[in-house]
Amino acid sequence: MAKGRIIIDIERCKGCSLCISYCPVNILKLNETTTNIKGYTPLMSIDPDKCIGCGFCAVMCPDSVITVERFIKEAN
Amino acid sequence: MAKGRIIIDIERCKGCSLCISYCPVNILKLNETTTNIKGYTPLMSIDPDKCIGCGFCAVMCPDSVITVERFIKEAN
Amino acid sequence: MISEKVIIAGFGGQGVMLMGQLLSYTATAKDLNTLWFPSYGPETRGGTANCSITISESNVNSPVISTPDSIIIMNKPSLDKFQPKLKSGGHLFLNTSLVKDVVLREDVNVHNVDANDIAIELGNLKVANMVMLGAYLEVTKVFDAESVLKVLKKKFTGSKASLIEINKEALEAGKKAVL
Amino acid sequence: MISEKVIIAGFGGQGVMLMGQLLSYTATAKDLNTLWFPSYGPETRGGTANCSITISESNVNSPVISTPDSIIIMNKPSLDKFQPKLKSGGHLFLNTSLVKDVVLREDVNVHNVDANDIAIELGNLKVANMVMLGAYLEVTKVFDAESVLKVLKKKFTGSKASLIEINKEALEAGKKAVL
Amino acid sequence: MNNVEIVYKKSEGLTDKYLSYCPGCTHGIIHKLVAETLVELDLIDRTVGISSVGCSVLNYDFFTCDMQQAAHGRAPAVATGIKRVRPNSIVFTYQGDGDLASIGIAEAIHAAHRGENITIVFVNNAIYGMTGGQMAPTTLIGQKTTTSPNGRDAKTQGLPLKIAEMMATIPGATYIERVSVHNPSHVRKAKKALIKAFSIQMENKGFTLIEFISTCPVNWGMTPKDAVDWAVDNMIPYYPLGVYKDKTAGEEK
Amino acid sequence: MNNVEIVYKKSEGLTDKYLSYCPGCTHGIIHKLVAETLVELDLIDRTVGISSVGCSVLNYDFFTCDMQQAAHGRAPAVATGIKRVRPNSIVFTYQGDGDLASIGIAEAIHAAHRGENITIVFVNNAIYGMTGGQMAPTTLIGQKTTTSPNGRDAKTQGLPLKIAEMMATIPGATYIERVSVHNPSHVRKAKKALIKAFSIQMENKGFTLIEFISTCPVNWGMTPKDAVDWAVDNMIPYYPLGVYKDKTAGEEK
Amino acid sequence: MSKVLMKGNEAMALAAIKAGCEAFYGYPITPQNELPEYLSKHMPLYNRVFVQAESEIAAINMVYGAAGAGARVLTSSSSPGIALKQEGISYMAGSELPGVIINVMRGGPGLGGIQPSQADYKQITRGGGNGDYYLYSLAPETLQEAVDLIKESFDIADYFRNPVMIAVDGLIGQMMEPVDLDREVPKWDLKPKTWIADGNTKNRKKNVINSLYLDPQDLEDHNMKLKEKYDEMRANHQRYEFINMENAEIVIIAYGSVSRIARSAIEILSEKGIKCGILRPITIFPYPKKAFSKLPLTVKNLLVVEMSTGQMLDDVIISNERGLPISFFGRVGGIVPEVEEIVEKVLEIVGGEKHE
Amino acid sequence: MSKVLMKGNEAMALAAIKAGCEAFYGYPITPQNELPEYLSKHMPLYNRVFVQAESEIAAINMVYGAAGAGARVLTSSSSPGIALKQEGISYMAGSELPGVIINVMRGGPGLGGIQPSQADYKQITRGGGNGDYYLYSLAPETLQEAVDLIKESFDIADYFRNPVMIAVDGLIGQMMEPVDLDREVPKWDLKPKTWIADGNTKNRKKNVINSLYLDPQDLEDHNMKLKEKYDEMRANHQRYEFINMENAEIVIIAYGSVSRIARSAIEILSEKGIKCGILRPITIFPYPKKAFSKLPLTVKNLLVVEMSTGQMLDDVIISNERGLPISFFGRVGGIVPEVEEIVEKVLEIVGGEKHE
Ligand SMILES: Cc1ncc(C[n+]2csc(CCOP(=O)(O)OP(=O)(O)O)c2C)c(N)n1
Ligand SMILES: Cc1ncc(C[n+]2csc(CCOP(=O)(O)OP(=O)(O)O)c2C)c(N)n1
Ligand code: SF4
Ligand code: SF4
Ligand code: SF4
Ligand code: SF4
Ligand code: SF4
Ligand code: SF4
Ligand SMILES: [Mg+2]
Ligand SMILES: [Mg+2]
Repeated sequence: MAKGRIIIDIERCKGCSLCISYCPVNILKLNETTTNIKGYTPLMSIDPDKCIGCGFCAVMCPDSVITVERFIKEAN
Repeated sequence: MAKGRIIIDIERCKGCSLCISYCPVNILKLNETTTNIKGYTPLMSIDPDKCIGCGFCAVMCPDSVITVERFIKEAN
Repeated sequence: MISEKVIIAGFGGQGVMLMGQLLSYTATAKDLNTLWFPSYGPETRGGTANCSITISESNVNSPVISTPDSIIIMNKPSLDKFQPKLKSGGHLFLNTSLVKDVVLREDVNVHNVDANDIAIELGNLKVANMVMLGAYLEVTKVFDAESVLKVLKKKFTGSKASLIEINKEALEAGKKAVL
Repeated sequence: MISEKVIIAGFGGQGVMLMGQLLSYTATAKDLNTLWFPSYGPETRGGTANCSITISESNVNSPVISTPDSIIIMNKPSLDKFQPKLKSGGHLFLNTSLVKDVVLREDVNVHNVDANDIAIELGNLKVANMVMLGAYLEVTKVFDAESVLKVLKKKFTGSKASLIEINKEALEAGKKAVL
Repeated sequence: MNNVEIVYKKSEGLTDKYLSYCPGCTHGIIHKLVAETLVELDLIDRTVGISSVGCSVLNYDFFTCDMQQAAHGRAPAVATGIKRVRPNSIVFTYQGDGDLASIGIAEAIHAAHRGENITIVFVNNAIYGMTGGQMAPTTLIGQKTTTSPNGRDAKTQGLPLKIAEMMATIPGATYIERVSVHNPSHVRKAKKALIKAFSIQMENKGFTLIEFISTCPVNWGMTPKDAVDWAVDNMIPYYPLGVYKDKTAGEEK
Repeated sequence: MNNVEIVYKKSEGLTDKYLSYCPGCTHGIIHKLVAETLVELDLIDRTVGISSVGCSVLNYDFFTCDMQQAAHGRAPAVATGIKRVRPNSIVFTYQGDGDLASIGIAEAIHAAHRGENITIVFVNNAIYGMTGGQMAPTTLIGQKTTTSPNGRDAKTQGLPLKIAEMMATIPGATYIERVSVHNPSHVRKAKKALIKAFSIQMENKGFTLIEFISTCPVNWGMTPKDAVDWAVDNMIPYYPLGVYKDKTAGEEK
Repeated sequence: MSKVLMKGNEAMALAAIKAGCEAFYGYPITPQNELPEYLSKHMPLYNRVFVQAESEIAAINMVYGAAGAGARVLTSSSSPGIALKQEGISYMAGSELPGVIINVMRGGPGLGGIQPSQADYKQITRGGGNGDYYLYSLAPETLQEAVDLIKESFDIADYFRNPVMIAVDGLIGQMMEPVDLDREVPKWDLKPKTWIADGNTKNRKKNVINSLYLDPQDLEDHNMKLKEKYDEMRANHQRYEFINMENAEIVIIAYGSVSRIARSAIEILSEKGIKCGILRPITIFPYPKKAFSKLPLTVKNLLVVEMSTGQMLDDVIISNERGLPISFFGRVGGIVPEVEEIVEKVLEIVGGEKHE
Repeated sequence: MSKVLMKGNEAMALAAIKAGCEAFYGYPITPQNELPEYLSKHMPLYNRVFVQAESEIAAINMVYGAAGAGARVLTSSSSPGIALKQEGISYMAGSELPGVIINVMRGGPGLGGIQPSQADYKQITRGGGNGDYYLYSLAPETLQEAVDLIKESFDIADYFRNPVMIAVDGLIGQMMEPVDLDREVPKWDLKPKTWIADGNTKNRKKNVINSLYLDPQDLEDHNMKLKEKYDEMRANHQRYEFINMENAEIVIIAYGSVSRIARSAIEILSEKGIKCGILRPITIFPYPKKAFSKLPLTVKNLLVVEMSTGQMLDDVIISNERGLPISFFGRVGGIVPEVEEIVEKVLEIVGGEKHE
């Protein structure tokens, strides 16, 4: 099960692919099936369950497209 | 007897006294009895015979006032 | 007497400038008067861009085109901007791969071309502009595609020479799209 | 009605500017209108310098003096420059320590003052200007030396206060020189 | 379900405007760091930033603090003007390498010389991005640009200037560091440098400059990732990362 | 009688015009050295010198070579303009510290940056002489000037710039040395530095700058000799003499 | 308060302090050095800012910054230094920032000379920088007027949100005259500066100071807004003085120190029975065009006198709607016209010997 | 030779090479970047000099240096960059150095915008720098004319020993048109440059390039010498074109790209039966004043059209000795006037609806 998840603000994404290279679990790619309002092909996750919530993608995204959440196991 | 001599271009002299401090034999002073065309009190030598022709005065004069000659003893 | 005023508009990167320049180069090769003028939107990057091309046997005066004879529209914002200016009875070439579900004027000739789709089919999205150009040439007959291709061959030398073939195909495909 | 236009001229360093300023300060203290204007020669250093002082009960207009009522001349080049401008019947104060064997106009009042010599005698060459000023005041009666001295006292404070005495003596000596 | 912890989200120091930069340009990463730093140090509502002339000229729209747009190269003078009359405000400039290292080198040097209590965010991408890719003083030897079409030639165009190294010789400067944003760990280091710089300013300790190695995918003619790699392989060797001056560490005699 | 040998006379590189400097100002000594160097290297009839704005502005009348007067601070740009179109001519600038270190620092840095094959004669007298003694970037801490009436204060006016040190960090520069003319032996050393600099230029080896510690008796309010002593006691400790960069000696990796 | 004798440059400096000038940024240049020198000593006493910038360009950009942060701010220079400030001045006008700039003019072009001149008239009134903008430009003739106008100029700058230029020649900078520094000057009705970007956004939205408008329509709108301001200056803020104008047959048009020389000249002319008036522009932008329609009908000739080769002539020709013959007399390069020269020129004209 | 299609900036660059330009010094700025970019590639091929300077100020001072050394030299920039060059330009004029400066104008003031504009008319024609000087200023309307004038401008600069300004708007810089680069242009009668200071004094006395004259009389003499030059330009070197002037009832005055738009407008007007001529200034300094006296007597109205808020109006008013009513139409900030707008404005005037 996923340790975290990413939320992609699709309209901000410029489809630059930079984030993709930094995902340690390689679950990111551009969604070639769509374009956003600015004409860019935006990011998607191909396997959200694998996300470890490391935040690398978000840190490297120049356009602050990605929000990253990490799931915290409840104490009991 | 003098080992050298200095020739002072009086009209160029600004009476700054700089040269005076560098003469190793202390034979330079300003000639308070006269002023040159620019209104300055020019340099004079008080004891030309003592001049060793070292050139220090001339080297330090900012206004190229002084020509220095050194006497060369003839070989015979 | 040839006298054509066309505006080509789209996103930066869609090759609208090159399309226009090709027209002007071809005009020059044919010893016609011509003027190409670019205009970039207020955004530094990724904004809209357009160019105006005048081709004429007499002198070209105003570099700005208030009432184009034709417009080639590569994206939605460009349609909004230039459709109102098109002269009544003029030609509107629309990249319907990107511009869908829009209201179009009734007093102009609309030519729909799925330029992006056709280009992707040809193997390179980048030649969508040439698809549009092919359609434009076919309809307006300003030049034949041959003349444009000749210019293209002169411009695309060295490493770019390999691109001539696909550009040729794109011109052809555009032509067919409006047949 | 007081209306005096005087030009003071000499080498840079002879204190001609201060002399002129003292006159203007004194005028201001007496609530008169006055204007002091300096002019430096084209040379950066050691060239000639002069100032024009106008003192008047009415408004002072032109800051430049074309026809001075008096001129105070500290060196030869200044004589050459300003003697021709002096108004007929005006006063020419000449520092004869430095300016000798010169041709002087016949239609003006010449006052010879061996200012440098007198100053050296007083113990400080620098007060030659005050000697000239003393002579000027004595002849023209523009102000009495007392008023000038009062201003001087106000200006010379701190370390300079010790100089007041010799300046006073210089003014006196200048006065005597033209008695 | 699990609770969630926010690992990353867009900084409150940034407005909602879309950045005007080309896709994948690291100007955007540097913007985030500046914004985050100002928010974390609780400075955002007492800061005025100076937008300079370059691709970042429009960033007066991107930061949520007050902004003033400066003439090409003059941002440090503008910052000086502001800081001297509003010493309690935090003042930073954001300048490209054309802006700072070329036309504006005098203003940068003299702000440091006077020890102005400001922070310069210096973005070195080895090119004039905004005007379409001309040679900058920081363009590397052999690098092709629109005004060095055969690659920069040392003979006619000289050797690239090293700004951090040069600024570090200025007695008035307090803190000078060169950082890079080519991977998450360097992004973290870069942010540390910014926090240090703005903290120094908060404490009125003087002039700080952080040089960022940045990319220009469009004018370098590369994908964003290739550009980052090119920066690592080519720029960092010539422009080594590190602290070049730190008066606060007592390194300065 | 004895034969005579001329130990010293006015250089043929100087015209007969009286120098416009104040009595005892060491600008005059530096002029002599430049003139002598050009004559000794047989360069005087292929040289163009650039007069800058400062007390030395009139020196277009003093040297016997071609001269061009440059706007304040821009002499290195003017020199660049000339040298690029007349690469066989020898080109030097003569600049004060206000001219070079303040308004003209960008032009000096970028001439070095491009590796222009010119020589800069830089006269540091810690003050703006020509305009009546205002503070320069090189004015020492505590030094009184007409715009630092209570003595230069590090807090508001910063710490003096060290030009030779700063220029030495520029990869494009070939030779940088700081010299002084406070006594005959240092005058000799200073001339050696000039000979080295102009020789490098003759050999097309690039940018050279010689910084001279100089005096301004008038605005420092001292006799010429006291001024020289003040320079030795106060300036040289802050501005140490020596070679700061010498690419020709293979010191540069 | 009683009058004090002060050097022009120092009196202008003190006037700025009295006007509440919070900061000065400048760079040395003759013949205005006493102004920054005075401020370097006195600004700190009032806890105000004095910075000697590294250049004129840095200075004007510091002014731009401080003005953007809401401060009352001054710079001063002389002709070549003002030339260097042109981009910065254009920025200030474009960003609608107030600020006062004093130009103590010297002879040009290039390095020129250091003696008094009015050779920057066009640089000042026509905008030496890029774009459509103007500076409200005041040209005092006495130290008293210089002091009064400088005190008012900070208000004017704030009122219009536009730089104000004080154009004086080297004479005014260098002369000493008794001057009353505490004379009342008009106060302008100023709105609070809500637009400043000083960093303090605790209680307001962020502000931006900017002159960039990438969208042409935005830039045109902005230009039209600026134009309204200049039109308002032209319509309602021209200043001039008529001297001896009643029944004048000839009118000298002169500003700054030159008008003082003209004052002396008309005294002599009056002795000779010639009625000569003076039209003295106080604002050189906006040019006092209105004055020309108020010239008495007795006026038959205009004589422009300047310390330039005739830079004000354009404005006189444009304003001269009555089509009066215009003559010119100018001295340049630091030479100040003499009273007698002006008298002679007038005599030449009224004697009908030569009309231009 | 046959015509080639080139971008304006590149064609201008190539024209300079054809004119024998030996060196270019410049700094990047939109919308003229293609000009230095072209030269960076092509100057070395001809063994000529291309230097990207660190700033506009450095660039103009390099030009000053190279011109002093006797080279034919060029710089180019756009509005804010030209503002920065003012001191240097004043130096060139003061030192009587030739050189060609291209200003590809954009909207202002301040940073303004990057679209075409004519907002630097006053900066160009009135001298943005200090002192009494002017630039011979040419304003071509087509690429062909730009190329021809640039080729000639190097001669003109050498002839007058004065900088020449080529004033084009961003349209001309950015557009492509077919152009013949080898058309003959007038050759000026040039004297050998005996005054240069290039360092080579083997066979001549030393030369000095300088604009400093500390003695006011020397500086006045120098100014008078310069003035003669400008008077000569005014007297004998005005250039303009009359278009469709025969029996014109209204005349549009417009230069550069705007005159092309006016050309389209008068075609439409002629269809409507309105006789509209165009007076197209080719030199904007000296202003073609002479043209106004040659306007046919049928002309009843003048309409000035500019891409500025009306900067040329001063010159038109001064030149309009016949006192014809003058109207104005301008777009600014990068907006180019449209043909229809001009047509409408003319109709409004000849319809008598509104006179200014
Ligand atoms: C006075 C002036 N000169 C030139 C320009 C043109 N200009 C705009 S941006 C720029 C270069 C910016 O390069 P850099 O500072 O490296 O920023 P980047 O775009 O690379 O981030 C230039 C030269 C200008 N706007 N103003
Ligand atoms: C653009 C410009 N700004 C200012 C000046 C005034 N100015 C003349 S000389 C000088 C300072 C010179 O000082 P420095 O270079 O140290 O030379 P020094 O006189 O000390 O030898 C200044 C600021 C000027 N002529 N031009
Ligand atoms: S948070 Fe980490 S694991 Fe998840 S998508 Fe981003 S980079 Fe991949
Ligand atoms: S999410 Fe960001 S980094 Fe990833 S492709 Fe989109 S813009 Fe680029
Ligand atoms: S040459 Fe030497 S010894 Fe002779 S006067 Fe000069 S310093 Fe003295
Ligand atoms: S000779 Fe030279 S150093 Fe000696 S006093 Fe005269 S000017 Fe000064
Ligand atoms: S041009 Fe280069 S630096 Fe500018 S936004 Fe694009 S990629 Fe970034
Ligand atoms: S002012 Fe100073 S530097 Fe200038 S000549 Fe005089 S002493 Fe020398
Ligand atoms: Mg860059
Ligand atoms: Mg100095």
